Amino acid sequence: MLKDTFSLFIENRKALFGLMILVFFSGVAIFAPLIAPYDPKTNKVDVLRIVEEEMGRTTTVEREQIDEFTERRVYTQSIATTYERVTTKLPLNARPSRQHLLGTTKAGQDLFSQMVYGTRITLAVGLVTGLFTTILALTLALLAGYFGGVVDDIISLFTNVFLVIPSLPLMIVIAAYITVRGVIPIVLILGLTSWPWSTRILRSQVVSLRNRDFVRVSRILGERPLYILFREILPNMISLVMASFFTSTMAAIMGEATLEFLGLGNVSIVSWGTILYWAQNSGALLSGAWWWFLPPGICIALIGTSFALMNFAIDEISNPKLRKR
Amino acid sequence: MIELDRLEMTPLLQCKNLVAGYRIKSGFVHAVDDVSFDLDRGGFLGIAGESGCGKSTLAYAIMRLLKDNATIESGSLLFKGADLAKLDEEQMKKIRWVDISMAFQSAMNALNPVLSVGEQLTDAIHAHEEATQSDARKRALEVLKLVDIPKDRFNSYPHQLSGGMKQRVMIAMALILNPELIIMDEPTTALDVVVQRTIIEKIQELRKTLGFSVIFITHDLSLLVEISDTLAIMYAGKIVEYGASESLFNRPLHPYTKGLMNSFPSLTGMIKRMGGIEGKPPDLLKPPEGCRFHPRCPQAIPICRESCPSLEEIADRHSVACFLHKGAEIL
Amino acid sequence: MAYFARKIGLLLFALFVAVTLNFFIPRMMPGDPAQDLIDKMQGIPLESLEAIRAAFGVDSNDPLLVQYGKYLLNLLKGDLGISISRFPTPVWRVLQVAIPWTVGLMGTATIISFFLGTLIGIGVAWKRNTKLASFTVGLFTFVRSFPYFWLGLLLIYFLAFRLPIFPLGNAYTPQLQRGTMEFFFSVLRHAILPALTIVISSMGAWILTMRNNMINVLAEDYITVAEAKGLPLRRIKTLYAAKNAILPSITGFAMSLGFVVGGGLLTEMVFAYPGVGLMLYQAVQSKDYPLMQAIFLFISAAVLVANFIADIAILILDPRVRDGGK
Amino acid sequence: MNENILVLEGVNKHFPVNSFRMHGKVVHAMDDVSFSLRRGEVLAIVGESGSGKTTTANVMARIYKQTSGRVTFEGREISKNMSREDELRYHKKVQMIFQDPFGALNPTRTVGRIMERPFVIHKIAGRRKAVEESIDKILIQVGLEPPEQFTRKFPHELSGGQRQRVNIARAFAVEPELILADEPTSMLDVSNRMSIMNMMLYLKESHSVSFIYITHDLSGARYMSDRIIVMYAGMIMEIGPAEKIINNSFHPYTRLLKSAAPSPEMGLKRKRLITGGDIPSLIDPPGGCRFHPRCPFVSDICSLEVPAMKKIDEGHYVRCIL
Repeated sequence: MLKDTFSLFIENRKALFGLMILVFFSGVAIFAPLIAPYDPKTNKVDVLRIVEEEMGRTTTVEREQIDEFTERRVYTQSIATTYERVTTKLPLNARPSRQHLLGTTKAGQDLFSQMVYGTRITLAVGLVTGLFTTILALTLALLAGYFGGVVDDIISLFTNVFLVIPSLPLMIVIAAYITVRGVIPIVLILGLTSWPWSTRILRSQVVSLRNRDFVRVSRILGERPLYILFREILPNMISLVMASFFTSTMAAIMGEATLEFLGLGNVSIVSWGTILYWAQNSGALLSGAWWWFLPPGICIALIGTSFALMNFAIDEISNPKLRKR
Repeated sequence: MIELDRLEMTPLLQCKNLVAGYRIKSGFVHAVDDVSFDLDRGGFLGIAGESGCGKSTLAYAIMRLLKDNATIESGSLLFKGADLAKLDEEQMKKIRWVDISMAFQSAMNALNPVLSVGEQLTDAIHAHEEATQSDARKRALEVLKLVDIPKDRFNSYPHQLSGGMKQRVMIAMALILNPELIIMDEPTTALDVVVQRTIIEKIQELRKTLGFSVIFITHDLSLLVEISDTLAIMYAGKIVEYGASESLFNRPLHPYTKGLMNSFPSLTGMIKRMGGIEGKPPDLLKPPEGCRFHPRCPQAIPICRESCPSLEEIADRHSVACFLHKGAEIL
Repeated sequence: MAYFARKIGLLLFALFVAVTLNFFIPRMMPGDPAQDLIDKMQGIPLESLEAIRAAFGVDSNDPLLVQYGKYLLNLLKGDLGISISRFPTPVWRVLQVAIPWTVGLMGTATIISFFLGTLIGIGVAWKRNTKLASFTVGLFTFVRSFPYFWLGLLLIYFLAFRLPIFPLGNAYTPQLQRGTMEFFFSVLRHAILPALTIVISSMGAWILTMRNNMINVLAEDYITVAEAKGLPLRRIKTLYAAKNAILPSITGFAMSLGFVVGGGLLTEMVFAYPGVGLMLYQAVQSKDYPLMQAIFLFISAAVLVANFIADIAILILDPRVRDGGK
Repeated sequence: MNENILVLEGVNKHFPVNSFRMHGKVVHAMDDVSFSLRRGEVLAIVGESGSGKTTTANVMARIYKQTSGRVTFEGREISKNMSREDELRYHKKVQMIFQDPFGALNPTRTVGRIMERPFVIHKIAGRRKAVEESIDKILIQVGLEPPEQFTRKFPHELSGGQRQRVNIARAFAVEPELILADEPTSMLDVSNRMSIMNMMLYLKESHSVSFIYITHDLSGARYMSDRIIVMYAGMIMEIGPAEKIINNSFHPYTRLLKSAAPSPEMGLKRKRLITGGDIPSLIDPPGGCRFHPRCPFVSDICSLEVPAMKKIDEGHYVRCIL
């Protein structure tokens, strides 16, 4: 059954396409150091400082062998060439070129490298939050299904309430109070504001499965309630759990980008959201630096599309009416 | 006068060598394969068979309501001189519901939940003729009365009606344009026995007064034998036995018919061990060679594996497609 | 009317939860943000500090529950506290200026987006095997994944910066006299890009939900019956298919309203549109906590009311709900 | 041996209505249901949908707990709350077969995995090898041969009839004393019904179990059972030996059922009893005899009070004032 679902999933063109996008970005994230030609954070000023330091050190080594005049000449020369190299390598606010595939920022950082490294944070935050949300939602759903009655009523009441309380403003408010800036608070904020949707869907599935005949049969056979919950009901929810994971991840990636864009995350890390934050705050828009804010948005949309496509595929597999005939 | 008589004599619907089915990735599914039958004016034809034997495809083919990838491949459906299989959509639209209407298996799903009973009845009128609101309403109330539904239900919504009432609304809807033929696809299967009987008696009564013909499709042969004049037994897309109901009930010839007759215990007769039919219907994508029933047939002979018997008339109004009866005269 | 009572109950309870969250979030945060703020703001007027103290119950010796009670009481009196960044204006007065802009912009955009999206959804489901339909679905699957603020940036860049057709931001040209025709057109012109952002971004969701609902409904028996009855296609499409398909869509609309409103806030921020969204952004920047919380409350209330309206729409459209059934 | 294996005395099952408007009201799914089942007997419960027959089965299977009344199994009263051991012991003796053969099988498990659960739970057959042998044996008994071809399959790879055979096999695996079969053939194809019915009769004999057979089909009930109970709107209307219920039916509802059932052997165009109306609402059941609004022989008294069960013959009781 699982194998069947999986092969149906792979055979589905939408799913395959979505999966390919995800695999592509995962590859980029994993092999970021190999792909990125530059350090994503290093800007022109940094490079100069480093070069100077390096130079200072080499010259002290060389000093013992070379006379003062030569030393001075070599030193100034190398400073000059390095400076030359640095300015050409890290131009400020440069259009895309062969050296800088996606141009550079106002501070001279290589945007291609930033995008490549940014994939790591963005994807990691998305997947971790997605997982966190899904586990939270699944736990609540199973609790509701296991205890039923009052517990179920309370869980579904709060699910319905939090579903209609707008999550983005809530996110912003919580984030504004948090003094620690970083990835973990973001994951927590996103997770704590986005569980209701998944919980609602998963809960109704648990409740409907609980009333299915095969669960009744298990009870008549004398199975223990926990066995029924985890071994009979849960395996039948795999596709829905997957769907909710995809949706949560997609929402988390959006949410992360939003919070980072608003400067409510840690603006010193490199993610697609912070790239947009810096683009906005450096007036990239009005200086015509389209290369600065265009790629992050497109990549977010691509990842979003990838999850959406995989979700369609799951829908189609579980609801034959939607299949193209 | 003679002309008129001739017209009266020709059957209302003549289905000749109809082939219909649907295309899927792996090929063509022959859901209706070379089916022929005649339906007289005012006649009641029952079509019986297991699920997946092509009964519903046949009904939808007659209505020309086959969905998406399903088509009529060949054959003809002569209805009052016109071949339904060849009419274009516009011409067909004029026949649908006006001449041929349909009652569906589950009235629960066949009625639009967000429109009132009245709206659903009258919109059939408005779709086919110029009629004022009040005229349409009057006619809708008339047909509701025919099926014993009180006037005040005109403004009710489907969910406010019981299962039996919904089915009667469905029948009223089928009657509203006074058609000559009503196709009924398992109209009573979802209902309880008592309600089912009430509705069937109602249909019979109306048929006598209004004179329409019925094609009644169900898997419940015991019911069908009681209510229809003519019976067609379908198996794997083909009609295997065809004839007057009494004749089929008293003397079933095809082993499949015998099996079906043996599938319901009798209510009052002797209790005897019944058998039913072992196995399951074939996959219509690749039906077995020869007679399609031979893998399940208790009386199969070698020839059954090689060629497919054709439907032949053995006695008056009684045909069967089986080698066991080929050429043999039934007295 | 049981339905009605239940919905009102849920609405009130949700409001209560929002209010409670509003009270407890600042108090539950690690490291007392209010004290932090007070420490940081050594130079500010004493009255501002008092406002913060009052808002957070810093230095208050009352137990939490008493503070909560006072807070609720103040809220009932309409007292939302005093804005820190615009001291000593009361928060509700600050909000008052922003609300009409947001309600106007987001209300219009959301309604346009819902209707347009629903119509397109009906269309693509009806002709779902055509190339155009597949293309539309594919396109909006992609577009739906754009962050609102990013799409806003894009539109500003192309339609206001490169091709200066529309203004870069704000809601009107400040020099104009209010109440004139000219002012009105200026408002309209300023609203187009932000509205477009909201419409484009949120439309995809309605298109896709409506399409799915339609496809499910089109497989129902009553559609086949309608075809068999020979009804005109238009009637089948509207009264038989769409009227049924739109019901779950409205529920979905209500559910994702919070999301759309969130997107709308971001849009305002990007366009410097003087609505609640921009105000929230400024409040966050200037750590004007009372204002920020009031905005959160306002938005929650607005979304809850919108939800309630959607519930009433369902009540009108679905006879089953009217009878208190499913 | 005429020992009673199961006795129900005045059992009621009321479900609270989960709706604002109807708050506090209940669905009278079972009212004053009393009967006994003898060891080795097949008792059929016949009724239309909404008659309470499935609720009765579910109460006996302890999926629902009765609202009031006594259920006694093998001489011991089945209390509402049981210890885990008692629960297990009861379930080892009472098994149920459901109407929808597909719904009763977990779609994510193979037949082999489904079949091994009863053995594991009730620690029957012990070793793995022995369990496998027992599974094969019972699969052969229900006609799934060769068993190794089926144990690896998933429910969706089987036909409807095969699925129901797996369900039956699972129910018989624990060697129960009592089988509750809830319309086991109504969702199967006509051609399969008889073979499943015959198989159940054969298994009932060979495993010497008692059987409650629930159906809406009077002729099927007659074929399967020794005695028949006719239920209507949550109450028993008539109870008696199968042949007496069919041939000397007393209650108007039983007569109506008989008249409505297809029975071509009685002549194709015979006159029938006809009635209008539907099964009444079980939230506000009609006062008096629950059948009186549809009864062709109704008189004024019928709406006044619920008639008591009356003995009209040996083992033949009826709830009617006539």
